[in-house]
Amino acid sequence: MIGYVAGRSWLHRAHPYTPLALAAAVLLLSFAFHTPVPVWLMVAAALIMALATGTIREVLGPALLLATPTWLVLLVLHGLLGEPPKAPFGPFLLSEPGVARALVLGGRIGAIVIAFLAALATVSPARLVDGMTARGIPFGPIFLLVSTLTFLPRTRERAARILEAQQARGLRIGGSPLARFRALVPLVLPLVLGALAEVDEQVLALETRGATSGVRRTPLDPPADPAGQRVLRLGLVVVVVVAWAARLTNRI
Amino acid sequence: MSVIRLERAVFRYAGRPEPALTVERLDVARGELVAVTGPIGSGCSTLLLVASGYAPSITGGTLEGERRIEARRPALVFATPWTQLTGIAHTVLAEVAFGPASDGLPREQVLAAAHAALERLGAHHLASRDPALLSGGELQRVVVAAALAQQPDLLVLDDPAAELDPEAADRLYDLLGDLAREGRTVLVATPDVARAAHVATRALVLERGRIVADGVPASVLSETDVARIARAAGCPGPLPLDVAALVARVAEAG
Amino acid sequence: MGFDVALRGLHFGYGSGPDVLRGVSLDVAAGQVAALLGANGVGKTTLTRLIAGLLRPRAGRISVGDWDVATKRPDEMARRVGYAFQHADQQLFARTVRDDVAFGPRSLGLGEAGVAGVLEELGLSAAAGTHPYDLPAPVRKLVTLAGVLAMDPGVLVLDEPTAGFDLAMRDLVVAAIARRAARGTSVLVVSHDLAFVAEVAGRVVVLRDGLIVADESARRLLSHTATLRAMGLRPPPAAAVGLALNLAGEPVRVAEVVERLRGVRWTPAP
Amino acid sequence: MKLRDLVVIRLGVIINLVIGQVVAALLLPLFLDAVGTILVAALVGPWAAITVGLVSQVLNAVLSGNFSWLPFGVIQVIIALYAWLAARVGAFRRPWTAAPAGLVLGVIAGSTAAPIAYHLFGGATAGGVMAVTTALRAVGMPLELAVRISSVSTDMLDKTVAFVMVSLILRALPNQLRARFPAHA
Repeated sequence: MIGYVAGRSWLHRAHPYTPLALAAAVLLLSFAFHTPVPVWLMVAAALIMALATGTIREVLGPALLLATPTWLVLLVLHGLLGEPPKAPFGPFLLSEPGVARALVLGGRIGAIVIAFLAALATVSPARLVDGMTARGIPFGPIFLLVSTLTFLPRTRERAARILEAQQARGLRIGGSPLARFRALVPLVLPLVLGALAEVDEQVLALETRGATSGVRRTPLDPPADPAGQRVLRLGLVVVVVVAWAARLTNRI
Repeated sequence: MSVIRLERAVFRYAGRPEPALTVERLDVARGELVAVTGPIGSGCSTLLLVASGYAPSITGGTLEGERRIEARRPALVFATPWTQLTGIAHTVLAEVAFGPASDGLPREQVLAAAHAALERLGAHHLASRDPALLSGGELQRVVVAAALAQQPDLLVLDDPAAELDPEAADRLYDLLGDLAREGRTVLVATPDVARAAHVATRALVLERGRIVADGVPASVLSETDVARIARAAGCPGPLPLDVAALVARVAEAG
Repeated sequence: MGFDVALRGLHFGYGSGPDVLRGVSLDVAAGQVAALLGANGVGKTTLTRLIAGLLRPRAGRISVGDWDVATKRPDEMARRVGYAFQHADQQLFARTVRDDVAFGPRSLGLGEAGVAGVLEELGLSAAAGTHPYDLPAPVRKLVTLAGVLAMDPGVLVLDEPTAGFDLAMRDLVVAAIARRAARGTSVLVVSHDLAFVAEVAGRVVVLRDGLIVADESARRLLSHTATLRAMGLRPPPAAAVGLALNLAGEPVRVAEVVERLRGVRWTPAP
Repeated sequence: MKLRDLVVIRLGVIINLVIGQVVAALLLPLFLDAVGTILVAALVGPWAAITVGLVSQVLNAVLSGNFSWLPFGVIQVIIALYAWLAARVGAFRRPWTAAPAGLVLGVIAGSTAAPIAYHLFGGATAGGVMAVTTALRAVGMPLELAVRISSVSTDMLDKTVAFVMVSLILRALPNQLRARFPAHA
């Protein structure tokens, strides 16, 4: 995860929905196209987006880390082991339809990964919460998407503490496969039971602070959403709908 | 005019047949600071939840008898501050502002309430920090500030100093005294009898889910180190609870 | 039976961060009870985790008896070092208190002969068949201490063992530690609770800025108001009574003060 | 949706996301990334469990950066519904009834995942599955079958262990907690 990277680009200053809409459009269009050229145009679009946000350096490394293993497997599965006709490529014989398919599949993954990493790098979680709150999104969805992520580090820390605590009680981490399966019990059960035991306190804390007040929550610093960006997002919806209509009617 | 009134109240948790709390009668008036004490497991926490109206509505279980609470949304603070974060705030300021923001107050009022609450806890320097990265002690102060930001008439705290170092714990209890003097009603349960006794206007002692003593702290409390010394050294009751009180009772050194 | 614990020139830091401990040397002899004090975040818990073999030092050496901690896995260390975590109630998982307390001895192949005795000692016999999560959090914490004691370790390392406890529960912990120290167990406790420290420890070690800045008898340090104030602490109640009444011999424990107050005449309550 | 359900759903998602850390520490060939979904299905019900599954899928994408796996969210829905039905017929009461129920889910989930993995990703998905697929393809098996076999076999072990874990968790619930989940009691 690269997460938010502070910056001053246009997309950093945009309403948080805008970069997310761009990334979503790249995802939906990538799945709509099924030939190499338009798919790799999507990769180019994602790269331009990353360049525009000024986070290309932070994005490209993790993107390659995610995509490269997949690309290699695609090359082996479809290129080397693919259907004939095959053509020589250096010392290898590569399947022609297989390579075309690998380019489509690999391009999709590249485009999606780059676009979303760039979007995540430009959307500050705090602004996203304020943006959603200002839009009147209810507490539930915001809570599930955001509070889960903020609770994660503490829970990971707790899992690590439990691992240490059980080792300090003589539990060996290692040994035979059976022993390792059995060790799941003293490691997983305390994590789950401890979390369940805290549910009531968490509910009380939210309830007493008005999470269910039913009133529209006041955003502390609502991001501006100029008309131009709303038009842009609407335009993206139209493009995606048109592309999928064309795809489903076999026109592309 | 009482803020809390319980009469013949019996509370049971789901899955446990025996009552966790049985109260013949309890009246708590506006501006009282009540220390709720007793051996661990004697029902202090349960009393707090019943007296603030959140048991059984949130905790499950059943309540029989009469209960009247004259307070708008009582605030709660527990010993485990990490369970009390909303998780949707990325700064301490936003965390503390959650309560007033949930009421839909205008932005300026929300921020003013949050800043004022942090100020009272001496936690203003934490305002722009990420709550997920605070230490237990810092978090505890933030959670109390979040409760105060709602400007509650009734504040209920369960061992609120568990994560604090001794100095910060002293300051928290002094703050509770101030809040009561401002006319807020405060209930605090704690095993730290000495600190609670120091600021409370009234103390309840519970045993096995029943109130066995109710009065001014000096007359009903006896489970502090100083009181133990006095008792063992033959001091007649009511026992002094802190060092100054003990010194005042020594007529003549042996 | 117990082991001498020796720390020599310990340096430790997390990740690539700066040293949290910057050259700590400390000996706790078998049968000795030492308390480790210091402000929040000063590295007390880090130090205890190093002794239990859960962290590895950047430099320096830790030995427990004839064992070099660096050569042992954490589960091997459990045979000699009983380590009670601060938020220990997060490690419970069995369906009864008795079963959870037996987990450590069972893992070490020690059998469960000691379990009932430890439960009795900590006042948990009546709760032995209860589910740990049906008990209040402080009692759960006492259960985890029982789990450590049931492994009968020669070294006890306890991180805030009495936080959230009432006086009666604190008494149980004090008595359990004293009994083991008398049998030769070496004990290191980290605690903010100076009344507990006074009752249990003979020696107090103060950690600041990654170094040991004081290492004195508990009696001296706990009745020295100025030193304690510098750490944001106050003398514990018994020591404070001793100071306020100018009692001889710097008493710091309840029993010591009571002894010196024998013969005092009391005024009736106002 | 009630506040309490939201908090339990968050708990389920967090278990889904964190348990991999424990599995990795033990070097086990498992994901166990649906234990939270299965648990919430048994404790609360199908809607809550489906929400756990879908939110987990989205947050997994956010955390890993790999949003291309979002289509696998449909598997989470199947797991949630199946686990709810399994709980209704009492499959979690004993570990040895939970194990076969989990095995069957592994077949169903693996068979559903296979066409997604084949059509959308050409067989190139997660690490372990991908390795098995490549090996089978290399010995001459048709790709579609290779994807199916690798997908089903990994899921069978994974879901069997996940169901046994949930059964053990439910058996270990203290009375007071058990009473707070009427769907389970």
